[in-house]
Amino acid sequence: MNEQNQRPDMSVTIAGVTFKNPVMTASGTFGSGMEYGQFVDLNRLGAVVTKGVASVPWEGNPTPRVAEVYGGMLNAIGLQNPGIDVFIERDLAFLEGYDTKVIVNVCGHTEEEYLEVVERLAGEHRVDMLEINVSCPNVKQGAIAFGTDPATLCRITERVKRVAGQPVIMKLTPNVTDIAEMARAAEAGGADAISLINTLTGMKIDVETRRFVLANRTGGLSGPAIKPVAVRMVWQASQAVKIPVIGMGGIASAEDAVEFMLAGASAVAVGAMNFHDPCLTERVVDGMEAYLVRHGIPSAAELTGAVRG
Amino acid sequence: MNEQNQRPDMSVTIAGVTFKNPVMTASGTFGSGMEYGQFVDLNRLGAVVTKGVASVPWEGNPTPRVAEVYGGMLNAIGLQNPGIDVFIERDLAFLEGYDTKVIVNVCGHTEEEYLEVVERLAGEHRVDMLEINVSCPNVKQGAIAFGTDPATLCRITERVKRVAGQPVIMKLTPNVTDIAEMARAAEAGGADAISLINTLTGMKIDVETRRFVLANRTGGLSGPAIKPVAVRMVWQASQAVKIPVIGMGGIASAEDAVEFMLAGASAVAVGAMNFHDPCLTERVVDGMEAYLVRHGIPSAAELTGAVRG
Amino acid sequence: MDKSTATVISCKEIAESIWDLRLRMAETFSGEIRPGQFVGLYPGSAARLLMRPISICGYSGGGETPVQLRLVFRAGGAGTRELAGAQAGDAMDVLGPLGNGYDLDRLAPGRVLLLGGGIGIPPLLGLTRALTERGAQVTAALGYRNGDLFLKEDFEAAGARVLIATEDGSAGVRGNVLDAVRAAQAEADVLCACGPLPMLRAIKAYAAGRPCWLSLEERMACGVGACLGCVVRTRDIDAHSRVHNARVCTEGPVFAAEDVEI
Amino acid sequence: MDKSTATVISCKEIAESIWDLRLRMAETFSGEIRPGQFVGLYPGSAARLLMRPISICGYSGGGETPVQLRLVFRAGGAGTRELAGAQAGDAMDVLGPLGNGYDLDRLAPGRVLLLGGGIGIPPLLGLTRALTERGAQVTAALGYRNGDLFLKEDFEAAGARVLIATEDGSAGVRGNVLDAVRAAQAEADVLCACGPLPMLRAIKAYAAGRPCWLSLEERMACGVGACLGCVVRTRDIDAHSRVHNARVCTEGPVFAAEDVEI
Ligand SMILES: Cc1cc2nc3c(=O)[nH]c(=O)nc-3n(C[C@H](O)[C@H](O)[C@H](O)COP(=O)(O)OP(=O)(O)OC[C@H]3O[C@@H](n4cnc5c(N)ncnc54)[C@H](O)[C@@H]3O)c2cc1C
Ligand SMILES: Cc1cc2nc3c(=O)[nH]c(=O)nc-3n(C[C@H](O)[C@H](O)[C@H](O)COP(=O)(O)OP(=O)(O)OC[C@H]3O[C@@H](n4cnc5c(N)ncnc54)[C@H](O)[C@@H]3O)c2cc1C
Ligand SMILES: Cc1cc2nc3c(=O)[nH]c(=O)nc-3n(C[C@H](O)[C@H](O)[C@H](O)COP(=O)(O)O)c2cc1C
Ligand SMILES: Cc1cc2nc3c(=O)[nH]c(=O)nc-3n(C[C@H](O)[C@H](O)[C@H](O)COP(=O)(O)O)c2cc1C
Ligand code: FES
Ligand code: FES
Repeated sequence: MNEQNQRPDMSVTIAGVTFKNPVMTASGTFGSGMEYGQFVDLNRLGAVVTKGVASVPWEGNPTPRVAEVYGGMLNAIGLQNPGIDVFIERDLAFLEGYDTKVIVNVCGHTEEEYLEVVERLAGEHRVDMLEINVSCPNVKQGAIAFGTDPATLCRITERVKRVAGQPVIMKLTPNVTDIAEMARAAEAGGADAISLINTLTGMKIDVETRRFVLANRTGGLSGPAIKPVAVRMVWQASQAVKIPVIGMGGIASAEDAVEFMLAGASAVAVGAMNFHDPCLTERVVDGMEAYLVRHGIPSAAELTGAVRG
Repeated sequence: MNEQNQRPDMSVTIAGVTFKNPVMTASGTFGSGMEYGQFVDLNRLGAVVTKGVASVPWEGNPTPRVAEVYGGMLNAIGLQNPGIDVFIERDLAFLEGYDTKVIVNVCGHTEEEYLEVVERLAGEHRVDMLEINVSCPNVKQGAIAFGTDPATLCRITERVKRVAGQPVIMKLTPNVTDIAEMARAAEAGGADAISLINTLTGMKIDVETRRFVLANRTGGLSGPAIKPVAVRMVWQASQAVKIPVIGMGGIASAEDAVEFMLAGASAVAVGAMNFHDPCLTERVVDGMEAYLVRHGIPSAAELTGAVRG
Repeated sequence: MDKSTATVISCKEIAESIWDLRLRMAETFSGEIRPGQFVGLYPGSAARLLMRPISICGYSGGGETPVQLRLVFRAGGAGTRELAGAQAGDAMDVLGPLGNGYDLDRLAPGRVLLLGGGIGIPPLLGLTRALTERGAQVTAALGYRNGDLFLKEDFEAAGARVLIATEDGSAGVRGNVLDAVRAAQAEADVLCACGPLPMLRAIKAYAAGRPCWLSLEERMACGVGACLGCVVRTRDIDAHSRVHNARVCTEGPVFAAEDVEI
Repeated sequence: MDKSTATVISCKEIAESIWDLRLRMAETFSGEIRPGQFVGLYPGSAARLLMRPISICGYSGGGETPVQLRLVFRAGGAGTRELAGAQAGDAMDVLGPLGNGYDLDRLAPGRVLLLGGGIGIPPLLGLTRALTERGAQVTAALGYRNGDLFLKEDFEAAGARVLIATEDGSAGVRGNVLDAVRAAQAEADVLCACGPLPMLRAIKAYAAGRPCWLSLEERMACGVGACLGCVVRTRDIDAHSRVHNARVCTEGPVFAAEDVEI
């Protein structure tokens, strides 16, 4: 058949933005792309999603900030970042050189801080979308409340949308009773898309020293260990809303990425497993294309929600 | 030192019931002990916690009911059980022959069904404690609401306590925004203890067939993959209440069991990893004793909450 | 029954993706072994914690001499592919023997028709041996995808009359095992079958009242009857579960065809 | 820098729990290798996904001939114990070379005092070689727990004057490296130290204004500067992070003592 000899169409479109393929980087696991540029050709990725950036530089948490756990890791970086000015001057300028979409992940201690960053980015042509991290478990002053209360989530979404110059993705935390309700709240607030999952809150205690392994005591769990929870939530969220869903949580292979697409994601992000295999993002792109060819599926977009009863 | 030459005191007391050691079996992973009697000496366990039992026999879910995932498994057994009559006649009679505590796990579709089972067991001297499973993610008709709404949880706890002949453990689901709030609700309702975590809701999709792997679509995630979430929740819950906490979720070794105790548990339960190593419970007992000896700690009870800042 | 660590004697690919694994069992691997029983093989990867149920294809030893098992399996998914990588001398964790196995007294002597499809073929080999030893007249109808007729000679050596069906017609009758049985007009007093579900359904219908034993597969977690993961729907209320569900790992994997709703 | 698959040449225990691993690197393991740099070794277990940072103790080859690395590490936790089980011929995934390493031009020639404590000793061996080759006068003060003086002869062979301190006094001076340095009245223009934090703090104080370089350890996830897991508090605002934090894996692991708050 002629169609099967053609290369599948890997592109996907989310909120009017067309990505050359559905494979993105998960915020905070890929810097601004710079550090992984030596391992993968950034031009081959659907998007680079940057580390969360705030209005001013943040120190983050004391160390130890990371811990290994069975099939994954805990992190309590505490959103260290150089602040929006340096980010624009340096990181955004670096990404200027690449033919990939740029999604900037935004964090803040207060709603005003979020809005400040979003406003500053409004005129930046190099920014294709914004991802609002309302779900970081390591920020104590309020951010966790944004992510777990539907009314607050809806309100901050509305406020962000009012000042945003780019389409807005609300990034949801999995540490909630009802993810569908949170997805609907983001949609009601006008979000153009949602992404999930952020990390599950976890803890590790060293039984020899009888101390918390992380200085912050709790940290965010990520990696293959969380994939079944993430797939379930992506499925529930995508059933609950009409806006597109970007799925992530433990992706370690092209097959994992396909699983998220089948569950309802329009695109996917590779996170902690970049640390295990720094070339993973590119391998996922290649593997997903090979999957489409093997199954005679003409386009990646057709995978979205294609799981059968 | 003389103390260190003595064998440590492994016993723990919860709600007036003294267990010879803190190692229990997690409900649903050990039948009624019968099936594992060939692998471990049941007399060596702190308690056998039985598979959930309802007022009448339940068929459970269609198959496939189990799926393997990275570092764990999903189950959607759907609480198949032979009903309380057969349970008393057969399973309880079997346990009569053993010198271990018996905790009966109770399930129901409605509050009345729970109460019926609890009442039937009130006069059974072989039952040392009840564990009320208000958290099974596979029962759709209401049970999940018990487990995720504090007011409902408090009310069912009160009602169970009114008819119970034995101390009552409320078993909490991890699929909530605020585990501390749920722990407090159980305590407010008069629970003698709480146990956690039950399984995290997850999903697996077979990318080759593009179908849900479980007939029930979603299932409960258990095994080492969930341990960091479980330890965190045990810590948060034990900080929030004064009643004892029984910890579980991914225990695969004596060190894991100790980690739960340090986080705040007064006892622990071994679940899915029994399937990986049918002798695990006994190994955990031995390993925990060896740990106490190695660290010169005179009693297991001293581990509870002994993590240092 | 126990979980014990066996030693790999050999592991060879005998047809495409079909592996023949020989194990020397630990002394603690004990209990009577019956054809139709299975073992649980644990892949070594820490990502894969559940055992893979694999039927006992052949066995020897016992008593004084260590038990040796022959297991023939398809390396399909990640776990079985990992198991297929076993090298002579490697350690392998094994749970078993598991399940009920065939009740030989109800089968032999007499004319027994064994029907195996694909990876359902291996378990019938041990059964063939046991039956011919007991004077039964065994016809083994074996259904393959193509001309790669693994274990065929073993069945002949064990004393069975062998009928072959292949999907692509490259050997024997083109079609399935029942096509081969009909072509040969093979007669039987009792049937035993192992293979994919559609084949088992067809055989159940074909048996038409004759005693017919089916070896079933289901996803398993514990393998010992504790988790209730592996049930099959039963006609009657099951004595253990008290519902219309029997555990494949414990009450099975061998069931009387009329007892199960498949 | 790359993640590539090396081949194990040998892995031997040279002192209690101290292993000497030799690797033949893949061709893609490229880039200048400098003393003080490290690599990330990935344990094979699927339960352990993060690399173990291990300093380069020695290296050879490059250009036409394949690079060989010598890594000496303590098998303490589960991951390093797993790595210690490597057999000749095994494949091992390695990320690197990572980190900045020592700036040799700022050290040699001159009188360089190297101070290594415990498992902080191995990284100084490669440095010793590089420095003596450049005409520096190297004194290596090595602190051990007991008389099990691993690598001591290698330092001597590399041209260092070796001072020994042991905690139990079974060899050299009883005490720590600084006790040995004081006892020998060793003089130096510049100091380089690697070892536990309390030792590094003491050395920073002892250096008293002389140039002093410290090799730091911190928990790492990515090893390449992306995750911000491995930071150390800095005196000044860091050029990359724009806060008082520098990444040990990228700006380090070698820092000027006065630049870091330890
Ligand atoms: C009683 C019994 C006897 C069996 N005997 C044989 C045999 O002799 N030779 C043979 O090749 N196969 C046999 N099977 C099937 C064999 O167990 C599966 O092919 C194998 O478990 C698949 O594992 P995997 O690692 O390839 O697949 P994965 O996809 O990695 O498996 C994931 C999970 O699903 C389970 N699973 C997948 N397919 C099956 C299946 N068909 N049946 C049960 N569990 C499954 C696995 O055990 C594992 O827990 C038997 C199954 C049962 C229940
Ligand atoms: C730049 C650098 C160079 C190093 N060089 C050497 C060396 O040459 N020889 C040597 O023996 N050790 C060295 N270490 C320490 C070594 O990395 C740890 O001992 C090792 O990672 C512990 O792993 P594990 O599997 O034994 O412990 P586990 O407890 O299983 O480790 C769990 C996690 O914690 C991390 N971790 C535990 N201890 C440390 C530590 N001290 N530093 C950093 N991460 C840790 C592990 O990498 C892993 O991610 C170095 C560390 C760093 C940062
Ligand atoms: C080290 C680390 C840092 C992270 N930083 C951020 C962040 O700044 N903003 C954010 O929205 N998510 C952050 N995350 C969450 C990831 O983007 C992702 O949602 C999560 O890790 C689940 O995906 P994974 O399992 O593939 O890692 C971080 C995760 C890790 C591991
Ligand atoms: C197969 C299976 C069946 C279970 N059945 C029950 C049950 O009947 N009642 C209950 O309260 N919990 C049940 N659970 C949950 C466990 O008791 C335990 O809370 C959970 O699995 C986490 O522990 P683990 O990770 O050690 O398995 C079941 C778990 C599994 C794996
Ligand atoms: S596999 Fe657990 S009951 Fe059969
Ligand atoms: S380990 Fe990730 S920044 Fe250093």
